[in-house]
Amino acid sequence: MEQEWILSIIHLTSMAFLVTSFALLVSPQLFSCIRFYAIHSFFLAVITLSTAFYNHVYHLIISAVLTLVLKTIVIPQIFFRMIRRLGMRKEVETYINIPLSLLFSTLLVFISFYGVGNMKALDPPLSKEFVSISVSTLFLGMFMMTTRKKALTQVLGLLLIENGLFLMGVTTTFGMPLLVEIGIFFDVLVGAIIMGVFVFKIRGAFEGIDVDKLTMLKG
Amino acid sequence: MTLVHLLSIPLVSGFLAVISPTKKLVRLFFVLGTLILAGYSWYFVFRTGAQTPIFMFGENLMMDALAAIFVLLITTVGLLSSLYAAGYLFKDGDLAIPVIKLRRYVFFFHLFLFTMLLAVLSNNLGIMWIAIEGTTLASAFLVNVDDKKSSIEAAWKYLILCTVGIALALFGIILVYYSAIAGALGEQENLLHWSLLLKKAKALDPQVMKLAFIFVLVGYGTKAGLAPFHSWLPDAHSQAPSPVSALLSGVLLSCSVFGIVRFHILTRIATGSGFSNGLLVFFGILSVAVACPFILVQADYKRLLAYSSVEHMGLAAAGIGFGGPLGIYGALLHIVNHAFTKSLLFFSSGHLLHQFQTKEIKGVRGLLKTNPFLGGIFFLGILAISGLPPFSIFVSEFSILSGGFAAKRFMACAVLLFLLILIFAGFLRHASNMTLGTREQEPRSEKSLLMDSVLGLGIVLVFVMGFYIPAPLQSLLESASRIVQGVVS
Amino acid sequence: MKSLFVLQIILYILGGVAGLSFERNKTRTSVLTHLLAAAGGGVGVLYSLVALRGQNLLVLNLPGFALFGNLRLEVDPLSAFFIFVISFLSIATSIFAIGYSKEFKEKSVGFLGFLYNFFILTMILVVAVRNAFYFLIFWELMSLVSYFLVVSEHEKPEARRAGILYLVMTHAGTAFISIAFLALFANSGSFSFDDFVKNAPSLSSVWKNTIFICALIGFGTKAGMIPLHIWLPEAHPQAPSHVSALMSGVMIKTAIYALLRFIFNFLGSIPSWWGSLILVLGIASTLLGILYALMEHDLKRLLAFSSIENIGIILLGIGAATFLAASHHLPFASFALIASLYHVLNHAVFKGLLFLGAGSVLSATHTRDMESLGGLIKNMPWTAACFLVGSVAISALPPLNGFVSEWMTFIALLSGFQCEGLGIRFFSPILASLLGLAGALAAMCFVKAFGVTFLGAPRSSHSEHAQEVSFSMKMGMMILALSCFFFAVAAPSIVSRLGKLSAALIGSEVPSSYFGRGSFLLEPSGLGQFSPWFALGVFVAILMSLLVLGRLGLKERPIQIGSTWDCGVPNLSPRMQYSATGYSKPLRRIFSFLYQPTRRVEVEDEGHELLRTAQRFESKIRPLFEEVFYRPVAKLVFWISEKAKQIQTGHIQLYLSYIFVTLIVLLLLVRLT
Amino acid sequence: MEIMNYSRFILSLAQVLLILGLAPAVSWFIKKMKAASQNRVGPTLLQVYADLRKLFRKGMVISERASWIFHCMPYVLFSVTLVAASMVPVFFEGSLLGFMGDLIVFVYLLALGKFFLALAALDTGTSFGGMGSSREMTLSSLAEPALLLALFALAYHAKTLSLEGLAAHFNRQASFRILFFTLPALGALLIVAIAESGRIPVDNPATHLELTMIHEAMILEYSGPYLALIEWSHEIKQLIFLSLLANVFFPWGLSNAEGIAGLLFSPAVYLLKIFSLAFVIGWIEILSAKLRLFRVPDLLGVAYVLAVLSLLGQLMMGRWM
Repeated sequence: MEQEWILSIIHLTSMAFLVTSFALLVSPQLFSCIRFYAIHSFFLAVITLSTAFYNHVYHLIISAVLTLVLKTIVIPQIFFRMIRRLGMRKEVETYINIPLSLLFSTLLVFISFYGVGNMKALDPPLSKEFVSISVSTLFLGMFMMTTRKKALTQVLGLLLIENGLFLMGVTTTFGMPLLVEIGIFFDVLVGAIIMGVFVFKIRGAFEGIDVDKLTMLKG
Repeated sequence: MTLVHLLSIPLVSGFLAVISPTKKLVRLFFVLGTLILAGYSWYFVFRTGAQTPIFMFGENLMMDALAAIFVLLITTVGLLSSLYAAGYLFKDGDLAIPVIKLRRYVFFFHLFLFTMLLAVLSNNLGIMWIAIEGTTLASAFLVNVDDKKSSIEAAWKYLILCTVGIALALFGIILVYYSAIAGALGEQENLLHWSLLLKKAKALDPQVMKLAFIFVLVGYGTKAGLAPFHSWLPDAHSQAPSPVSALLSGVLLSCSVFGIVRFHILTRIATGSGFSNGLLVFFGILSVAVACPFILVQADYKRLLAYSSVEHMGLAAAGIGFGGPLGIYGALLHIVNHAFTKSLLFFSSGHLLHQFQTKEIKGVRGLLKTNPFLGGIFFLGILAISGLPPFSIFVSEFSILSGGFAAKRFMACAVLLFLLILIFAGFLRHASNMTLGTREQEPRSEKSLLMDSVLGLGIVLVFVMGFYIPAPLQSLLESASRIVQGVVS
Repeated sequence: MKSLFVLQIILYILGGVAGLSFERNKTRTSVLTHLLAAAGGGVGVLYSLVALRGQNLLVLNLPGFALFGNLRLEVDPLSAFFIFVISFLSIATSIFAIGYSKEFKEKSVGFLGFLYNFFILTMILVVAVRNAFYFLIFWELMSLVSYFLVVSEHEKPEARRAGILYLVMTHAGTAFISIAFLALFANSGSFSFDDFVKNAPSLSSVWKNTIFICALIGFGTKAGMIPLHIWLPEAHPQAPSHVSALMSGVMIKTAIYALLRFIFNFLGSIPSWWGSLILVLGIASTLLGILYALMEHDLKRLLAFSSIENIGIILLGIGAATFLAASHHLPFASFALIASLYHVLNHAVFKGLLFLGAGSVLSATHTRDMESLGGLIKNMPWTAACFLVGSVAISALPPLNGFVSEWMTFIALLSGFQCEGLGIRFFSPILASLLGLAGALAAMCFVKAFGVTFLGAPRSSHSEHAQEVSFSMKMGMMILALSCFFFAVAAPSIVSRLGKLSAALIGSEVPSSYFGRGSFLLEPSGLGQFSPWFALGVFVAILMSLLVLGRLGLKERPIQIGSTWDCGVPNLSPRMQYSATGYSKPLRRIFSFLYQPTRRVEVEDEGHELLRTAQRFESKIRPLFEEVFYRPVAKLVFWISEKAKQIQTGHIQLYLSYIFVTLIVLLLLVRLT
Repeated sequence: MEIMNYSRFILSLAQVLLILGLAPAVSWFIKKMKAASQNRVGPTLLQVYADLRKLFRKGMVISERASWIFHCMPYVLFSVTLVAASMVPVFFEGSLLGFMGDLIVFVYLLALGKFFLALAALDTGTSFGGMGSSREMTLSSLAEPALLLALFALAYHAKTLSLEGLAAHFNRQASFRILFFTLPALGALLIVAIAESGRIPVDNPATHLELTMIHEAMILEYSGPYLALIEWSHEIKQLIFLSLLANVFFPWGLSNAEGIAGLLFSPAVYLLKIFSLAFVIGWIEILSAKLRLFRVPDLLGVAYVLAVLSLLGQLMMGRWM
């Protein structure tokens, strides 16, 4: 009975998860982008937690908590502060406009569903759409990175990819061995920080963080 | 506890360097650490012979022959690079680098060594992934020691692209893990252990493994600089200080190839088909093909060398893909030879940069007249890297090609040969423009015995390996190639 | 035997080391290293003569890379023959080099000596080695060392360009050679030549043809076969003259050696179209080579082009041998093979001689441009005499050795009469007549070369004040000049002793009925006859008696020395002589479809064309192969590269999308398979 | 047998002497014809010999630029011509040095003479010499393939390359059946013979006009005995070619050593043949004008084509014969 509940919650959140990544992709404001990211990670945490309870792998709770702390609070906060410190313009510059990017991203989602959707071996104990969802999150993240101009939005895209991976890990294999989990979290954190450092360096050197300016090295 | 010692040495010396007050001390720990590391690794590997895998930490760490080769590679090139850097970065006078930066440099250098060692020594695929990600983060700072615009840009691209790639690799690893679970290999804890997976590889689901291999190939391939994921490589390698470039292109790329190889072995056994071989050959040849035009028409000699790294990683990948004793032996030998030759060349490029104050090829003329020692070594190095006998690269290239013929991949070999000719032409053109001929004004140069001796050592290595491979190394290579062929010993 | 072989190698190594060691005293260094090289040559001649007879062939088996098998050196008759040629020529060039090295004041004589010794060594090893892998190593080493010799004067941009062209071309050739070898490896599973021979029958005909084509391209490049010859006239003149002598004389012959191994040893039974193909390429090289040589007025470039011609003649012999062997006329085939081999030897001798002569001229006048030479015969009688001998020999005129081997090639071609099939019966005499044309053109070419360089009046102060070269250089040339006579007179007896060789390759010796009384006598087989020693004897006898008569007869005749007849125009200046360019003018007109010559005339006058102060005339020919094939290809490659470099724009988003797209494609690929 | 060889030797020696003696007469005959065609009287037969004798008696003027090449050229030229002369059968099958070499050797011996002639022309360093030598070498090298191919075509039928063999072979042939291929070969050889002996329409032996002369230009610097030797060997060469033509294409009455009747008969026949050929050449010389230098290659090309035809003819007939 209660298992049913949890399962439906999981499904619901996973949908919300996907939708949020769309939102993240199309939101015109940098702040809203980051907020969406926070929400995205929040959903992730929820899924993790419920998975933990659903099939009693309690070490997932730790990673759920970590997700909640790191991704929905710490990293967004870092970004907010960074934006204020950089005092940069708030809207997201993209190469292709919103409708078009929506079109593309739906296509990507389709591809991911088509690509890995009905693979015989891939029917995890939970439910098979998770693989496709995480793959599509992956794609959306990369799509974001390729179409956005600002260094910061690229970092966001990267984090989006990270979330996708994490979802995959949680839902198909109930998480890696703990050691690995911790390591990965650590890496994500350090990575985010280092990138932050470099964002500052870039601003220092190139006044502004448009990646377009970083095209001196070619050929 | 030997592996632990091995891993702890760089950490300790890095830490010592950070806390040491004076430049002299920093330099001391810098060189001493790598020296001890290299000495210890050689002693350790050749005492054990590394024929049978050595496990540690509940099988999380493992050193088999394959890993041993890479350990030796990392520590040796690390030693050379640190020796060179001790002369190159720690110079006094007008363009002396502040000690803060040096401290930072030394720390990250040793951290970098540590992560690479961890990467090749870890039996747990997850830990390997973490370590490789770690190499990116550590070396990002090495790439930009001087906060110049260009080096920041290079570092940024390096960081972003490699992190993305690595993320994809993680996805692959998760898939492998999943298929291990799905294959019901039982005990949960060490399902990521390569040695275990190898034993149970038949039980892994082929479809999933294919998917996993794709992600890993793209992911680690990005780090290994296989085309078309190589685009960060020329920037990073040309912007990093020469000793670092040597380390990046000699060893780091090889480590990521190592990662791919581990997965390739699993995939081949699991799918029981040449799926991964085909992909490896394809991307190998693609890398050579992509590198070719950039080598033919190139204005910057460090980028030239960087692109040749792309080419050689491609060759190694192709060799692995060809398979068979010749192909794989050739590929492994090629990785070793390339590491030494390429670091030699990057060192001499450091000399060039220091003497001519430009990375432009047309800024360097008549080197043989002005500085016969450097000119000679640079020219020979170029000939060596473009695969001319009696230098070592020729041997490995030839054995890769014969591996290809043995595997009946004739077209692939023909294409490779054709591309190699073009690349050779490009290299020869640049080399003869730079070294031969006359030069009007004298370049600035003060002798540094340390750096010169490193160059001398390098060229001797490259030359000797051309016709003699020491017996222990030989046996290492053979057992390693047996591992890659999937012959479980 | 074996010890002699090892001794030779050691001598060369010692020579090389000696070159590097004494940097102090240039003359002592050059004497030492070159004498050691000469000694090595002597040793080589000794044991190769024994090994030629085929008994106790010596073998050296050294450990090598585990995967590629042992480094096995073996001297069978074929190798012995080539070792003989290399060693013999190298004796002369080494002696010559002792004096010639005085040229290189500023350059380090020692380093050149080092390279020189190793150059010879690598050539010896190439023809002795019996394992594909090591063959390729030595082959590439040979190219590399000779490359360093070519760029030894690298201050000159043309030397650098020539070096690049040379090394790239030969490396490309090596790629084809490697394909051929690797294919043999794929068939036999081993790199040793013996296994190639063993598994030859199991080759499928497709592979056989592929291997043959690859080998032909690869070795043809090294041999300077048209249309793969373009590096040769650039590279050979740039090297020091004694090295050019070796390059033209023997290095390009190592390719012939390897080609013979492939055709007759590695590939089993032979289809006859190989023979036809080689014949076609041979005749093309012969004619075009000499036609281009005629247009040169740079002495060493002229010689280089004529090397192409001679390679063509050699190829004609090989082609005939291949064809005849394919149609099972083994005696004729072996005769044809011997003919080509004998031309290998003779060409080494007289081309070496000519390059040494050119070297003497260069060192005496410091110019290679014939337009500013002339009249050297007065100041440099020895050099002139030797060069004359060389010219007569290379123009294939009796009674010197060049004619003997060309005659043999004629016979080889004409023995196509014996084959059935209209094609060969028709084309063999046609080819023979074209060979005749080439011979005549060669005669013209060398009349020009000798006449313009040594005869008439000096065209510049350089040549006016030239001095005869030093003793050692004269020695070097004399050795070769005399051997031009020797190899002519002794030809039949030498050739009749090469039976083992042809037996090893073709499977049949040359019938002893072909030789009699020290002369060729192919009457029984319905072909020609020639007795070199008798020809020389009669000719010399008559000439001598005439000379004596003449001296006697002219004693009381009044002989007055006057100025050359000048049509009444006072003071005839040397510049009124026929120039080298002028000499070949008629051919330039007649073969204009090939040369496509362009001329530029500059006239300087003071307002009126009658008040002409100066007139400059310049005539160029169009290097066909370069402009029609090589340059466009090079342009295309660079154009493509420029375009291809667009993928690295510097936009990180683009780079990301590469990864992205590849991933998606691979994903779909897995899905669809 | 011993006697036989002995007589052979005598006869062949006699042939050589005959050629030496007859050579000037032939060119006299042609001169005479031309003279007659121009209503001149022309020289008497003895005149040519007298000229030679006079030249041999005279002194010489030699350029100060001349080297030893200049001096020994006439001897070399004469001796190679002599050797070549002693290789062709004249009025009987054998020849003095026939065993020494085949037709290739024969052709190349003549080429040797030409080589030195051309060198000596360059030796005195005049523009004339250079011009002559350049033109001579050009034309003769273009004549070479035609000459060789024509001879090869005959050799293909005779199955031998030796001149003796050729003569003997065609002597034995009933010569009408083979006309179809000997005629083109004859044409080719005739053209080559004209070119080699420097006659109109290729070269004009009589002229001393700079722009047209070839052979004369080369020997412009020579005088006295040297000139005599050169002229003489030139005439000998011409006669050699004629007798080659005669004996290969009209091989009647070529005697073999036995049979005295033949020996008496054959020289007469030989003379007849030679002078009739000389008549043909003279006739051509009368009728035609000298070609421009750059038209001559076309003529030689015609010769080559004729040779090819004769070869082709044999192959074709060989099919059904």
